Amino acid sequence: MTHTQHRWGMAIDLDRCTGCAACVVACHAENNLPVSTPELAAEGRTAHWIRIDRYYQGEFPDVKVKYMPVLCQQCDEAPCEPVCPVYATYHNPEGLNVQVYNRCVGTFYCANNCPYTVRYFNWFAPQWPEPLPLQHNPDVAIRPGGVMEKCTFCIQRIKRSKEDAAQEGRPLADGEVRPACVQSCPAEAMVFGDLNDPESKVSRLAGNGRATKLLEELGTKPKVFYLHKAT
Amino acid sequence: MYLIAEFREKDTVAAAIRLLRAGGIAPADLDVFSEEPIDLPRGVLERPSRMSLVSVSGAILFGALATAFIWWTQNDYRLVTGGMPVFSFWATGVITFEMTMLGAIVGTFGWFLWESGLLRKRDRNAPVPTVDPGAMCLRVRCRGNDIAGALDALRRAGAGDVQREGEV
Amino acid sequence: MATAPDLLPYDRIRADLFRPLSRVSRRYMLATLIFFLVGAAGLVAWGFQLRRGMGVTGLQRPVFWGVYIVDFVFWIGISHAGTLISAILRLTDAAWRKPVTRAAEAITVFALMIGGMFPIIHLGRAWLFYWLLPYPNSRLLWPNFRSPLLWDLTAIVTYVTGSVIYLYLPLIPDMAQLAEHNTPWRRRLYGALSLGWTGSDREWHALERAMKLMACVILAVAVSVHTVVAWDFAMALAPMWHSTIFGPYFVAGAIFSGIAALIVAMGILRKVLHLESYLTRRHFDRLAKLLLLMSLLWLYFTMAENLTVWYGNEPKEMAVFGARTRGAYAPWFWTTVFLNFVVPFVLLGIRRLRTIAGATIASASVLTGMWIERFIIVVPTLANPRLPSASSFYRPTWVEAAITVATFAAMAMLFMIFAKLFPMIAVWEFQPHPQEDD
Amino acid sequence: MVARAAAAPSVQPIAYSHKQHLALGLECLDCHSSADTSAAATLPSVRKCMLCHAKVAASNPEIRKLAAFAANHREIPWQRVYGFPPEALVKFPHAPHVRASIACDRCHGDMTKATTAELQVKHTMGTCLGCHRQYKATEDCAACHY
Repeated sequence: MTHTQHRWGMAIDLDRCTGCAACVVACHAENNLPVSTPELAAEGRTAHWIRIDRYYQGEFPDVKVKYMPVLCQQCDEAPCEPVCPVYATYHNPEGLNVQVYNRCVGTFYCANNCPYTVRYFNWFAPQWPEPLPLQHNPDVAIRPGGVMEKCTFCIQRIKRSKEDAAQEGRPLADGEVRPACVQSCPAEAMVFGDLNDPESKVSRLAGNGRATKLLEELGTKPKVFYLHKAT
Repeated sequence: MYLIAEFREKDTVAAAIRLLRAGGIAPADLDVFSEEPIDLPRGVLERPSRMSLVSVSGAILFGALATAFIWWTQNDYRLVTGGMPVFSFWATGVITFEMTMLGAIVGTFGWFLWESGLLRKRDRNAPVPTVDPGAMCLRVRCRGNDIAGALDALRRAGAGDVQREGEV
Repeated sequence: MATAPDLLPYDRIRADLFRPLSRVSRRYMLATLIFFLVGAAGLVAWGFQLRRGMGVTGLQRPVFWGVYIVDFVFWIGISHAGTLISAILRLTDAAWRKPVTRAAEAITVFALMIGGMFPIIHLGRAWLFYWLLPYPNSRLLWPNFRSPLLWDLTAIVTYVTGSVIYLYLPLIPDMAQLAEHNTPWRRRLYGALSLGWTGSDREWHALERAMKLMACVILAVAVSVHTVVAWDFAMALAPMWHSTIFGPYFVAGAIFSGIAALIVAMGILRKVLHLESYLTRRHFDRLAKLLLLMSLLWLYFTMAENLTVWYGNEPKEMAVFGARTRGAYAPWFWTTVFLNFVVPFVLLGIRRLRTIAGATIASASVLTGMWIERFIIVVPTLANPRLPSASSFYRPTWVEAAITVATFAAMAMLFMIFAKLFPMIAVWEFQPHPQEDD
Repeated sequence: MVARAAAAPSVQPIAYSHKQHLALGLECLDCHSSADTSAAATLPSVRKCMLCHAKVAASNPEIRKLAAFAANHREIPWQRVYGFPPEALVKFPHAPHVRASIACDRCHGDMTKATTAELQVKHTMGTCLGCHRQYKATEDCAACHY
């Protein structure tokens, strides 16, 4: 069995995105994100590892809306990493920007230094009204209060797929790993895959002329590619 | 034995020390006691000090150790940094600087305790004069045959009151 | 002008400066008790925060740093009262500094102790703060020395060590004198702390040499400490934080608020301990001029910071600039300008107003202004991140307010206890001989 | 907490002896049958026990307890000995370790001498990392913490 070093990436086709937020809901369910109340939401205590940013063009009633799902961009040169004093956030060999909840002491520095504002903090110990605790995903940690968290590219699904492939003694196929957001997108706007494999769908989309990166000018080298609207 | 002479003026102390040293008493046997620091003229009672050297050495030592420690820890458990260096001198230079300064502080303070004699084993039997505010006391340690000469020197310099303490 | 201290007889200096140590009045006890209770209330608030979680603060995404970080920067700034002022004045041999230095050095130590607590209060899991220290562990994991927070940690450790020694060294001769005639427990305390100081010329030589060296080192450390505090912000990619000017800007601001704190402390000490003949109008006048200079320097830096942003007109930075000068945080920004520039400029610039009272009022104004200035630096940047959809507004809660107030009470309490244990003016530095002149 | 409660051998509902079964030639995987294919090693169902014990040593008082569970269609409430509490935020999959030919006793001690299940090896992060270093396995934090 040859060991291939993966480098995970994602492409999001903004031409296909309808802003339906199915990815947001799927992410909540998959990754054990706590549910919020209106009062807590008003205090800014909500967390969504993926959010839909809306950009409006024009004056009412002639308004065009652009939707943009924003998740952790898994930057190659992530600004959040060097500032963490305890190495709670670092790069893993597969190019993921990992957040280790065990190690996090909650200095908030990573979140301040994230230009995409995609890091979320557990302001309180998370709580779910009954019977929601029964639907917790056992493959994902229940984060304690006081730690930072963010999109993991559904690392538990990556692990599961790699494990399945290893058990069957075959290489991982392109498109086999599907994060919850990708799986749930009705418009199939999101594609996930291995950027090290030049034949993978995501690699081909990343090379597409429409592909751009968010706040690319900051030099963070994100691994999420946005395919802009063909106008 | 010890001779203790009380003085009121800085100049008379200086004169007494000059006379005593001319009479063959080593500077190590002389101590001036006062309630505030006194500046004697150059060449009267110089105490060579290595404090600056110790301070600089402490600084270099701490700085070097800190840098070595950082290099070792960052390389001991190598984490992938996604293109950024594992060990970067510039990114840890502040720590090197602070530790350098800490070395200087520790060196200075440690050497102060040593050189002032506060921590060193001192002659516990040596008498410590009680100094009146504004006055100065000169303590002379001398052996049998020097006593007469020293007494004479102190009187000539203008010491008010000379006491003898300790055995001959 | 009054050169009274130089002419005062030595016995009287000793009596005047040692007197406050031997008497504990009812009013003193009451004031200390009140400060203690306010401080304890802050601890209760912190306990509440530890129990419930950081959600009891007003922090919210994306404003992850708030009042606690403001307090941290503020107190570290105050700590520059001592070392910088006393070290600069010591190195330049300014004789008028003598009655001022002890108070300044004490402020430094206490402000650092208080300021150093805030990064811990601010942690999401404060009980794990020791993970920032490099200690051997079974996980073989060490802290990340590239993080500016580790820079902060080492800088503050060095600064605390240095300033405690810097306060302690000139206290030794005073404590040796205090050990002579005193109540038994005090004799034991001062005797142990003065390490058997006899007042020999060897000891004096070593002390003076050590103080010279320490003054040089502490100066470099003090500048670096506040530069590093500034770099906590400047190293981040956030708009208007990522600025080259922040290092010197923060150092200047720290000296500014440090002098103000010193003048306020002196104003109070003078009244309470009856040190009118030691802390004279001359001292206030000189410090007031220094404060005025720093006020102008502050204005210069603030102009330099904001004008370059405004002229450059970069959208992300303009969002922050707008929030500061025209938007939600504008009242605070303009209050800062008023308190930090207009008030001191008028009170200290006009000679007739530059009295002891005038200087104290201007200093109190500067202290308030500098706290708000730190707020203006920390919050609007975070509230206006690069992706505008995440923008937000920050409003502190009672927990943050309680802890902030408590630290001021703690400072007062520590200072009062210190004033009862040690003479607030270095007795031995007063040479009663008239040959000394400045 | 789980580990401490189970440390005393008497808390298990049935005094099962690992020593006795292993001496008869049984393998770990015969009962903990998922250890080589999934994350959890799994405990055998009471029906699996009864495959043998319907006949073998049926008069033993402990086996009678077993038979009672089986007759009532209830599983035996074994007390878990190994495992990480949820707040430890650790994921441990058995299968990759079995695939890498790590012997069971490396983490569970010598069960041929053990009677009732007991915590023999204490698992800390140091234990895991020591072994991972020795076998040049991954030292990526996200290998276990996610």
